[in-house]
Amino acid sequence: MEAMPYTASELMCINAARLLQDGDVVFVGVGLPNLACNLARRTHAPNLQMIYEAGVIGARPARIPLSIGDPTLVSGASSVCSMYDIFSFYLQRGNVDVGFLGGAQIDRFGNINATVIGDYAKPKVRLPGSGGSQEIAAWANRCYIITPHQKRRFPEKVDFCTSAGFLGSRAERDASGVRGKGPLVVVTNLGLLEPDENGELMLTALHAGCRVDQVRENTGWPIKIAGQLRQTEPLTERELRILREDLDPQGIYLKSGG
Amino acid sequence: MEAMPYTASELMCINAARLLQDGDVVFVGVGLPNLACNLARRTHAPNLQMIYEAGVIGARPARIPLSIGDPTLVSGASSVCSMYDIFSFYLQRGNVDVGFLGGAQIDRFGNINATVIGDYAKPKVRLPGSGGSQEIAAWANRCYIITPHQKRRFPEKVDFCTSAGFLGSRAERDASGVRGKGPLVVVTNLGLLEPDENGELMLTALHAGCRVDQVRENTGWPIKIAGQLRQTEPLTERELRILREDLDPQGIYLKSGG
Amino acid sequence: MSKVCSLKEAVSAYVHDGNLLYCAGFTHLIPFAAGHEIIRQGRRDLTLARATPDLIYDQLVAAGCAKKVIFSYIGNPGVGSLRIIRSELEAGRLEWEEYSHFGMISRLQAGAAGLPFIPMNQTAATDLEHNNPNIRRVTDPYTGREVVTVPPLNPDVAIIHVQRADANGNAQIWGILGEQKEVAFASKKVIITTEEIVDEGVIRSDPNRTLIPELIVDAVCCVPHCAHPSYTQGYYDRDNVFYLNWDKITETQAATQAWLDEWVYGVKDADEYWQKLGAETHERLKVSPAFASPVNYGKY
Amino acid sequence: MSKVCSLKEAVSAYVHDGNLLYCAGFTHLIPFAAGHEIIRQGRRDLTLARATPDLIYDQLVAAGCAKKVIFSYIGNPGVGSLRIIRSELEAGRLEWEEYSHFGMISRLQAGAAGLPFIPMNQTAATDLEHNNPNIRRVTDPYTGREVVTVPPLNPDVAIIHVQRADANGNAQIWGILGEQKEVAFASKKVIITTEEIVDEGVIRSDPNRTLIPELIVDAVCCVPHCAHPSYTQGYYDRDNVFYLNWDKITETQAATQAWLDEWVYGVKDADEYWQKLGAETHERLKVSPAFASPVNYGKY
Repeated sequence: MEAMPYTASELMCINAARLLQDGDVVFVGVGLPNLACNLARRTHAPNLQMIYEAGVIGARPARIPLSIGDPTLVSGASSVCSMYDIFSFYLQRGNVDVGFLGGAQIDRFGNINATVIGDYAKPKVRLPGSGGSQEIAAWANRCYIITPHQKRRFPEKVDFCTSAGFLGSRAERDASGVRGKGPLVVVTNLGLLEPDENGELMLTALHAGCRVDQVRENTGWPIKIAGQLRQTEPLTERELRILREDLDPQGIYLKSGG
Repeated sequence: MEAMPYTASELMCINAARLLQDGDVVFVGVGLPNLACNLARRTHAPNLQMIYEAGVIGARPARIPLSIGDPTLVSGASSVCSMYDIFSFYLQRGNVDVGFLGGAQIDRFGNINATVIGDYAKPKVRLPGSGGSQEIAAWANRCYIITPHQKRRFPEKVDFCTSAGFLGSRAERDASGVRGKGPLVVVTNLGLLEPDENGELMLTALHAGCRVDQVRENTGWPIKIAGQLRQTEPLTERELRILREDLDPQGIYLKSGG
Repeated sequence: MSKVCSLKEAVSAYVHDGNLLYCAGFTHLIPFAAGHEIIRQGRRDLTLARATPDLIYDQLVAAGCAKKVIFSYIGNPGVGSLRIIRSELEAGRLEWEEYSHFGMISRLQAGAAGLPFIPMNQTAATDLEHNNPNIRRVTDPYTGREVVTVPPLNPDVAIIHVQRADANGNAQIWGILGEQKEVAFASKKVIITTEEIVDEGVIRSDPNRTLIPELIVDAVCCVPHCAHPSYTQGYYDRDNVFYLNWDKITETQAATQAWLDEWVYGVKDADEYWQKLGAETHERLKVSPAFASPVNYGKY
Repeated sequence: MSKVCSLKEAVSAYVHDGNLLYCAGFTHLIPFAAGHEIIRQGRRDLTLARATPDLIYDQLVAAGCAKKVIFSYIGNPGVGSLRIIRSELEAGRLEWEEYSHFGMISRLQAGAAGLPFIPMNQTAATDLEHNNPNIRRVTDPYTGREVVTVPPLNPDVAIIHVQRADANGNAQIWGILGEQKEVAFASKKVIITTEEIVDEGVIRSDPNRTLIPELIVDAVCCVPHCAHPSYTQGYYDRDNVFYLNWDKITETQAATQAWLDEWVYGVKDADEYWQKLGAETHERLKVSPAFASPVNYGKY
């Protein structure tokens, strides 16, 4: 991807921003999701409501927060409440439209592992754990996942299911009775994956310059390719300018290749 | 009681105030309990903490509140919280030492009826209902009842158990597992009733000038008289002066005979 | 997105015949003007839920708007009984459903939290439980002991009065909080009445004070003195005289009807009602200021 | 009744070997100075509970104070992993008990409310539930569906940093509230550290701002800058540089030990630590003021 005039992080961030609708209530994490939300607010979704698991609602951060509890999230926010309230009155109650998720592993059915590589009781690699993601994955109306496309990140089945995608099939998630629709799009540096009618992640779009064989090579199961494979819209200068000049001028999150 | 230099309300109020200990956290109702608590604060219990079911903690009312949600309770209070918090974090959690209760009927075992006279489904007299008293009676460490001594108010058994005293016996309350010790004293205009070892209310003290036969006549069951029947301490001038001059100068609550 | 409209418009759009209505507030901030507007618009068959029905529901029942009350304490706070509701209940003309205060607000807490029930510790007083099939039990999976449960309460529409709100519906309350937050999150539609509509900069200068966020609010109505004869902390006092008077007014049906004719049907809106109260009452309910100590959030 | 004492005295009196400790705060108001004092006093076998262990518990584990952690997210917020805790877990030298954030704070909510459990809706992700016997289920008595439950968490001692408190322990917080209120009510002993001890008139001018009431507080310690490298809203900024540095420091045991020697064992108290940070850091963490809009409670 060296030839591209943008980084993988910029590519993913802009494609994630486009998934947001004006008026959406988004449960935001730091890093790329935060940038994506702020970008959407400054482009097509001026009425986006950003809420944070720390209990901040309607945040308008004046600087890029390094932590999910940065004081800039509070100054100028419309409301602050306790963590119990944010998880119960907002998320569990169904007041959150969109959740962003990430993890060390995403499997064929969109299940996420952010807990452990290897055996839970004797961890080979101990990851941070759920934080808020177990509930976000279940109860936000729509979930989006942002992750670099690498084979180790896309196993056939997660070592540990921290957050539910479609479990073993869409029918299985439906039967569980959780309120959210599950992971609707996985944004990677190669393209977009979306669940098919059975809940299995399928390649539905490629970014400009990316190829199906790259996706196949970097996915841990024989991935289905949509019959009508789309190409994502090219990044616009305006989107890139807002990201680079206004939102992350030091390139804290955008300089990385993802 | 016409000859006495004080009203029945003053008598009950001062005797109730004396039951409070310095540092007690009291769940206060309006009327006589409110006066009793403020009297105790100005005499032997300066560190009394008054909390109100409306969610007010550490109130220092500058005037006599007519309602349990009077704004004077808030101005100068140390904390205000929601009703859910006051009932769960304070009362259910065990942070309340004393609750004051009243009702249309108090029976042989200290059970209280504030709900209905007659059949619940077809009420003869519909009373206000529990409010906070069902939980106060169960979870405050100690409960005190203030009520005029009249036969219709002291039936053998309540028509409806709004708030638990000792149910059918002290053993029955213990078995129910509720945390509070139950009604420890009933203050009437004739004397004090306290539960015996079985939880049955027994006359343990008479006010000056009151007689056992008055108590018998005005109680709906053959009431036991304590072997060592005490006489309550005479009201002091200081107590009466604080009540009349500082706390209820208009005599809103004190003028009544109870 | 501004949600500002008149109270008349809000009631017309969001309060329908047969609705489960919750006018919030525990003694403080009771939205009387909204109750009067509902009476003027002639709503019928409402189910009126409130921990303490207070005079506002006594008036709605007197005007024939209600078929049922859900409550935990039916008294005229500090005075005695609510004569209208009490007599309708005793006459068997009004349905009811009853809880303790904690049961009632636990229903709201469950409704606000999206939970199918909330547990409460036992109180040993079981007569209400035996008379209300909504009060049930589950076994605690840790100790094996039983706890008492109530199901969520999710009103069709909540009306909540506040000190100040912005045009989008971010609403701030101080003083007694009662069950306002829980009611707002539990309800399907939320009407905010407010003493003042302020610039969003005022709200955003103190986000911890915002009890109700715009994202659950449907209408914002600027209604000064909405709470009379209840009160708004810092704005005007409680009209205890009226609470005492209501007890007398409701001694007869004729007097009650005359009061409704004069003070509800006979006025156009909350402004006219307040003006009609007159200068003496205005003066009596005035409050001198006492400001909160400053709080610095910092520019980050 | 004044509960003012030094942090040294409070830790000595209330934090004992083997205790279940909860240092509150979600990114905001983390009481680092209290953690350092616990290290200096050489406590052992502590169980450290926190939704996000953050650097404060990484430091306590590095100093050998802990035998177990209870958590819902073990990361260095915004940076990556907590190297010390992670390596101790991977080496099997540290016990642990794990929840989601909501599970963790629901345990505190149950502990604060005196309830034997709190229900949560299902999430369909059951691996944690299968690995933690504290996570159980009950059947909702209304719908017959199962909900997930957690038991109460009741720490032996909580340490909570606040912006201002009076000598009796009435404590006010603004900015991110995290789980401070729930931890305070859930715990057996509560130590308040505060940026300032103010006259009770300041607190009582704004009772809605008081998150923690004196009646559950055991000690009040005036500890300015207690939260560094975390922050106190309106008082000083978060030291992101230190959060990034910690990731490097903890790459080796030697560097970690050297840091503890210099910054914890090598200083007497929080004042000396803050002075040692130096003028440049003080300047970098300074915040210009932004005050909340005035609020009138009224003189009643």
